[in-house]
Amino acid sequence: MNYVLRRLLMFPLVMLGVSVFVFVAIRLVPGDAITAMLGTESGLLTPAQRESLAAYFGLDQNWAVQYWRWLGGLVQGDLGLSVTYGQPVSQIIAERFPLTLELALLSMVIALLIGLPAGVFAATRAERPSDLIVRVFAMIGQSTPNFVVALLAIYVLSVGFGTLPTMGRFVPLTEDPLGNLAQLILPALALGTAFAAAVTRIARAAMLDILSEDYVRTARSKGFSQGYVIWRHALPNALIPVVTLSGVEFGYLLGGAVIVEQIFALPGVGRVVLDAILQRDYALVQGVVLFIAFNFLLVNLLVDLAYAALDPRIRYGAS
Amino acid sequence: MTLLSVEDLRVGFGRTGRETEVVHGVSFDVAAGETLAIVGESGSGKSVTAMAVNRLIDYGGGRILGGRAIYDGRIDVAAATEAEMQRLRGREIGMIFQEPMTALNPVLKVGTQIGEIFRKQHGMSGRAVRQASVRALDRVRIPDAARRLDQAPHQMSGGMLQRVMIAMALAGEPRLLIADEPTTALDVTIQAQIMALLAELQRETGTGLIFITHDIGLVAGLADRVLVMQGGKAVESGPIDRVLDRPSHDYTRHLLNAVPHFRAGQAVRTDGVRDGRAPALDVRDLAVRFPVGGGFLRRTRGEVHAVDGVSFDLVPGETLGIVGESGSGKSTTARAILNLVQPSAGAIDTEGRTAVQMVFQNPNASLNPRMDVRALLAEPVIAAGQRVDDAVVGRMRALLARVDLPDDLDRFPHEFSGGQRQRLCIARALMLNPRVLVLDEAVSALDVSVQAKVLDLLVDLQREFGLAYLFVSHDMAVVERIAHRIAVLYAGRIVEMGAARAVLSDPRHPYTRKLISAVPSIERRRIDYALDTEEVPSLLRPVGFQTPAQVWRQIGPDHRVASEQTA
Amino acid sequence: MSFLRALLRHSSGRIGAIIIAVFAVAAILGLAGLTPHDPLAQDRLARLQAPGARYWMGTDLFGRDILSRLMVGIGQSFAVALLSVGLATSVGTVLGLTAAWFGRLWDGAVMRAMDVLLSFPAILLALLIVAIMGPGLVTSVVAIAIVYTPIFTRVVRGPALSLKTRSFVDAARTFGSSRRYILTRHLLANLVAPLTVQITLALAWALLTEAALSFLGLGAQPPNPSLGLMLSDSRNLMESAPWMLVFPALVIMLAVLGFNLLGDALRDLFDPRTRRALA
Amino acid sequence: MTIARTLVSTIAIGASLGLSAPLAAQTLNVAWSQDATGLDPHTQTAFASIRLLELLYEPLVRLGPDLEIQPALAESWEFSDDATTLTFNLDPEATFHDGSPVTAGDVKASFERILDEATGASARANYASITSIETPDDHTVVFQLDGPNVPILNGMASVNAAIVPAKAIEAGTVGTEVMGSGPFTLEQRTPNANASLAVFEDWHGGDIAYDGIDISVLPDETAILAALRAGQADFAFLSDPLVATLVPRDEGLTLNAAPTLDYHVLQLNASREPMGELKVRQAISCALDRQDILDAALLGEGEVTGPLTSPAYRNDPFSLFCYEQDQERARQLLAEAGYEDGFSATIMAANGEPPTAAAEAQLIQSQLAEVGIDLSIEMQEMNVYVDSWLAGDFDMAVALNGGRADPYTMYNRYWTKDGNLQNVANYIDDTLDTLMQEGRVETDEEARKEIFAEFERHLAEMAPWVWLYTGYTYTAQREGVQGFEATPTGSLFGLVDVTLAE
Repeated sequence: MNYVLRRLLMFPLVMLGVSVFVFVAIRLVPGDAITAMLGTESGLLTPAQRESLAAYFGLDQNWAVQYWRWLGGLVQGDLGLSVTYGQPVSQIIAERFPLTLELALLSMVIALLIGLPAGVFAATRAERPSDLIVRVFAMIGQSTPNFVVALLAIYVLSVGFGTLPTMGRFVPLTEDPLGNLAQLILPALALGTAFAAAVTRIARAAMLDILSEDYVRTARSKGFSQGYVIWRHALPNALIPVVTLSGVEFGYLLGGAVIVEQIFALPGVGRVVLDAILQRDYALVQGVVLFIAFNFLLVNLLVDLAYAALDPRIRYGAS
Repeated sequence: MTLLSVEDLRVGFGRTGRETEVVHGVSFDVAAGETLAIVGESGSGKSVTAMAVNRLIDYGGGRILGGRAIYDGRIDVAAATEAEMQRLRGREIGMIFQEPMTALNPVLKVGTQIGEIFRKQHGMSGRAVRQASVRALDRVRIPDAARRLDQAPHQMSGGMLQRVMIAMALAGEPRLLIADEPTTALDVTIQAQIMALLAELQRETGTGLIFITHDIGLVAGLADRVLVMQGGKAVESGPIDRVLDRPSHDYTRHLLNAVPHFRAGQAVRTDGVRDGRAPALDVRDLAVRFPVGGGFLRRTRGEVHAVDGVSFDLVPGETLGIVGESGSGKSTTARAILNLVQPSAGAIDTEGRTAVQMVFQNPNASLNPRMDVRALLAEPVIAAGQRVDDAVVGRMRALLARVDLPDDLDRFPHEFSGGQRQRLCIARALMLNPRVLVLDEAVSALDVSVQAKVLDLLVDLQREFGLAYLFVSHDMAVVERIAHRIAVLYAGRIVEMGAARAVLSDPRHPYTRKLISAVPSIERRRIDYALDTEEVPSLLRPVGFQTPAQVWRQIGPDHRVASEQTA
Repeated sequence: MSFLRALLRHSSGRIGAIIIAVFAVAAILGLAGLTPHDPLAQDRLARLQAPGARYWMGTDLFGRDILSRLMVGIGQSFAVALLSVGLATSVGTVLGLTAAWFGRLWDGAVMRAMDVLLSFPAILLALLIVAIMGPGLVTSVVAIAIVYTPIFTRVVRGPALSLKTRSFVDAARTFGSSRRYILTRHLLANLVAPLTVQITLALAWALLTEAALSFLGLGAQPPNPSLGLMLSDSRNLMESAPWMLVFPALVIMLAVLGFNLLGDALRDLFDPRTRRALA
Repeated sequence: MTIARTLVSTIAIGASLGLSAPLAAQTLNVAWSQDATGLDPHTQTAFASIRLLELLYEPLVRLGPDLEIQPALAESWEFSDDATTLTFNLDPEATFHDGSPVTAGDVKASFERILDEATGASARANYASITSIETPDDHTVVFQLDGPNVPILNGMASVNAAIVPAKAIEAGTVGTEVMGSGPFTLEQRTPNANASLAVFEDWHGGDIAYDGIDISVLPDETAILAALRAGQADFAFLSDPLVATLVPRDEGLTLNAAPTLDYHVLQLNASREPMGELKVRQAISCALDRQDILDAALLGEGEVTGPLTSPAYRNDPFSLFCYEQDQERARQLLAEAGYEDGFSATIMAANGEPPTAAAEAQLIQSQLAEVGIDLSIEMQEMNVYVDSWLAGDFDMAVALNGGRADPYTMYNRYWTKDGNLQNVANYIDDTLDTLMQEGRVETDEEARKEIFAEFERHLAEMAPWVWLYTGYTYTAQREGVQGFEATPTGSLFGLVDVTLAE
């Protein structure tokens, strides 16, 4: 069967699994839902009030019924109401997610812009000093957690330059693109360092492999220059593992956003999810985690499609 | 006129200043329109020599250490700069590689890979490129060329890809063409087509051709001159007839005599005995069908009839050779007998589970690299539920001695050569005293001179233990050496079967004839191969499809052929 | 032994091995209580002291010795990483092997379940699990193990599928070898190399994840030292007490770097292509 | 008075500098680290909520910079001679944000809502002595009390006694829609991120010199400092002394530290053993070095204090029971209680609230370990912490509790028998209850001080909790922000008097 079609059909199936997992997981979190919902006021409830509340929120039903209802709402874009925010979860996501997405995408772009050329450069100079320097940097980059990069960056800025990254009030992209970029560039760098390093390493390794492939030799036998051989014959093949990596790494970026948003005080969805988990805001955790997983899966679907575009073997289903 | 003159060429690999020399001073000339064959086994330095001629060796970690290679009397390739080489490659010296499947860029369309030559080397653009590309494919007799341009390499068969490769090599209109084992990865009938094409194109263009091969029989029909290489040295060179008929060097003689060459039934074994003894293996109406998945909901779209009603028997001491090309179902038949694939229908009668053992094609892959000889030989014993006691160890040592391996049970597979590993596989298969050995391409992965020795060993063992062999191979020359009887498999069915001499010397089925005529032979020199682009028919059938029964015609006492059907 | 020698000849393998060895010694000393100072003892007279003769890496807000705390922190991080990766390896190997061997429904069920787990960014999944189990070291172990199990399942299943079609497995089947024999002697034994590489790299990731969790306050609980917690404690003090930031940051980087270097070296050594080049 | 002052000062500045009205809207950018947890003025207890709600809602009276009672919605007020009747005259100019006037009916409805148990109002106990509320006309409210109760006026000076529209109560929209009478209207709010306030042009309290406030919630106070430095915030509320002390390093920034009424305290749960043992509690009190904890956790930014934090009622803390660390005595007391080998307990603290909580917990842990008490720390998220706190579900808790100007208002919720947080304190003591009641009815200032000094002495000796110290509240501002006056309550209401330079 057609590869693309199969990926498209798998998508809702895995999503369904993800939704079940999230639903069950959050219900395993200790603590009564009503207490978590009402906080200080729950102590004043009579048993009758408690029951009626449970009925109102559908918590009196068994999990299957609750899940079915939640799923029903989900299909209509209704993710429920956040207790801590007193707002619909969908609205919170709509307000916060663009920032997280922008942060992740910006990190990705930075990582690819740094990593790809660095990796290709290193591969063409394999085992020479310039290759070694690139590899050392990539190795260190890959070994440094994003929060360490973030903290060190803040430290260097504050001690070395007597300033701090502009963290204050978040400026949305639509309001002031330059101001927005100025705010996000450092978080994106912190988030993207490890990714850039990984791209460098994988691009280098792929390029090295490919440069010894028969078809590169064939291209050389046609009398083409090194530049043309790399650009036209090797690079399209080297992009395939880089694209795969980008799909996987996008998840790390979304996850890393939880920490980086916290450090740089950015009002993205990463911070929401951390707070929501800590504060047992069921609907919010369910909604946000599902939404993040949805986006992660979506990006991986796009990666799969990009794959098909890059590699005709996948597009037409090689034997 | 001499196109290329190579003198005392030395090539090495490794770090500058500490190279290991692998080609030790080779000299040869190639004239325009002439074909030079470089013959040798793996490690002889023949490919390295070829790669040195257009300096692609530079990109494989190698370097020309000395000597000269004067191209066209004007430029020494050995001393040329990379920029100079880029002007030579493609335009002056074209190259065809061994594996068409890997030599073409998998992510670029065929048209792109041909077109770029016209674009870059001939400065064409736009429609002209496409028209030139279509003409290039037409020239190598690729049907429906315009459509093929938009295909990706993996959508084409190996034979087609090699034609594309040739079209690409010729697109730069080179005056010298280097073909490095261009047919080794291909079926024998396809090989014949490619050889024919090369010969014809060379006549048309007057190109000089360096043809590199391990099969001296293959070049008999093509080359003007031969250079035999061994261990990085040229041991003999001269005109083809002189070298083939009056070899002066021992190694050349060895290649010509000890190595199996196809002799159309004249080299068959004569020790066959088929005197009504009870068969050690009896296969009746064997069928193997693979469902072709519908994908998501796994609805079966159809079935591939990989093996379709195959019947034969095998008596002790006898070898049945099953020959056929890729996709003919010969390996599936072998695997079905060992129950490695589930037969869909038919009966297989043997004398118990351990009575049939198998030797696989690739000795590297059929020995677990993490087990030593003792563990490897013990495995069948353990699997049979027996204890590995002194008697078993004794048998291990005896078998090792019998297959000419050192008496060391603690070695690991990587410490053996390819031929030794295959001997180890044979010893392992014999651990349980089987009646039948199924040998699936058992010598195909070995160097030609090693092949001969393993074949000799197999014959000896067969005599000693009264073994029955089911010898599955695509190589007619090898089968001729070992088989008493031959079954020709085509599209999942036996189309012709009988005594080896009868089938090989007097093939009756059209496919058998085509197959045998395609086999290269030392006897056949400078003959024209017929061009033929027919491909194997699809074996995909609707679910439940019953292939009509075959109608057999008896030709001789032990020789029968299936009638042509139009199914 | 010859393998170890080869590893030490490999440049990044040598550096990685040295780093890990040094850290392992520090970790063992830390866990055994053999630190220069009591990692929990508060020296009231030496709060926020810069690195010096008595406190080599300075002290924190409470006058606790940062070096001692780092040693215990490394010990805990290493313990969490080893346990969680061990767990993930065992479970992942069993799942991957059986999925590859039995195929069909079981394979589908296992791999879809892994797909679901892989649909969550690792940190997010770990956070969810911590929320369920409550913060602490045991939770960190379980959370990290669950996060990395799908990766090991995939790492095992892929090669196992290809090993399954190798001739030596076919050969074993023709002998009638038992399923267990084939799974352990033929499949598992040949997965040792990719698994070793993966385990080493996973240890690096596990260290990172553990540090991230404790950075968010979800790992080891105060006053227990943990690398992430020490870093997060340094945030508001980095201008006045930079050593509180620099040393834990360096330790995390170096530890992860060590495992990464080791993993790279192992991959090179196990890869037949590079092994030839190295020989 | 406030109106006049604000009006005069505004006019004066405008006139003296000859400024025309600024063309561009002037917005004050404010940053703080904790966001309000809800918008119902009656139920919110968190400082973060109060801070925001005080700008949106108004009580009848409010406390000035020196904790003196100032008019808010009430122009004037009067106790009957026997202190059992309290009459308020409402400001006739006062309107809600929708323009409808604030009437006596709204006041009555608001207090009835506060007194309704179902509301769960946090300060309900403060008003328990109200027996009836009369509304002779639209602008007069008369509270009948069940006995003399002077502190009730102080108790009403809190946004927890804010007046909300009667119709909002009927509609049940209190807490979801902001409809107050305060100086600002809530234009937009994203919880835990930001909020925009606009000046309520018709505010009866006077004019405000700028147009609105943009609030950024930056959970990391380092980020707030960064925002100040970068000019993204003009004014900030800080609670972490580690950060606050960095402010003066920048030339353009000013730090204001004001001593606060709020007290850092180690709460012991006397309903759990062995904290039920007096000697154990006393031992804990003796084992702690309060100044040392203050020095480490707050970098010394604060003062060791007894239970009473209001300037008028403060006493020398070191006259109280065991305020000097005495480990020997602590061990002896433990031994007497039968715990010579110490014991184990858990200590609960909230993440980031106050920011010093984790540090305090670790310091207390370390100091108690020296006398053999083995504490394990449970760090909890704020709302989880509050749940456990309200339920009295802890062994020990590190807390930063709110202070009030009047000791009775401050402590009757914990230390009277019907205090509504009695189950948090979990300690019942007849002496404390009696002293509280005496203090409530006493109208003579000196006599009240005597009573509460005795109350404080007894409380410290019984040690149901171990009082530690008060910190400072910090506000920081950029050059050009002028006129803010801090109060010990940590209120930001003073923002109404702020002027901005161009």
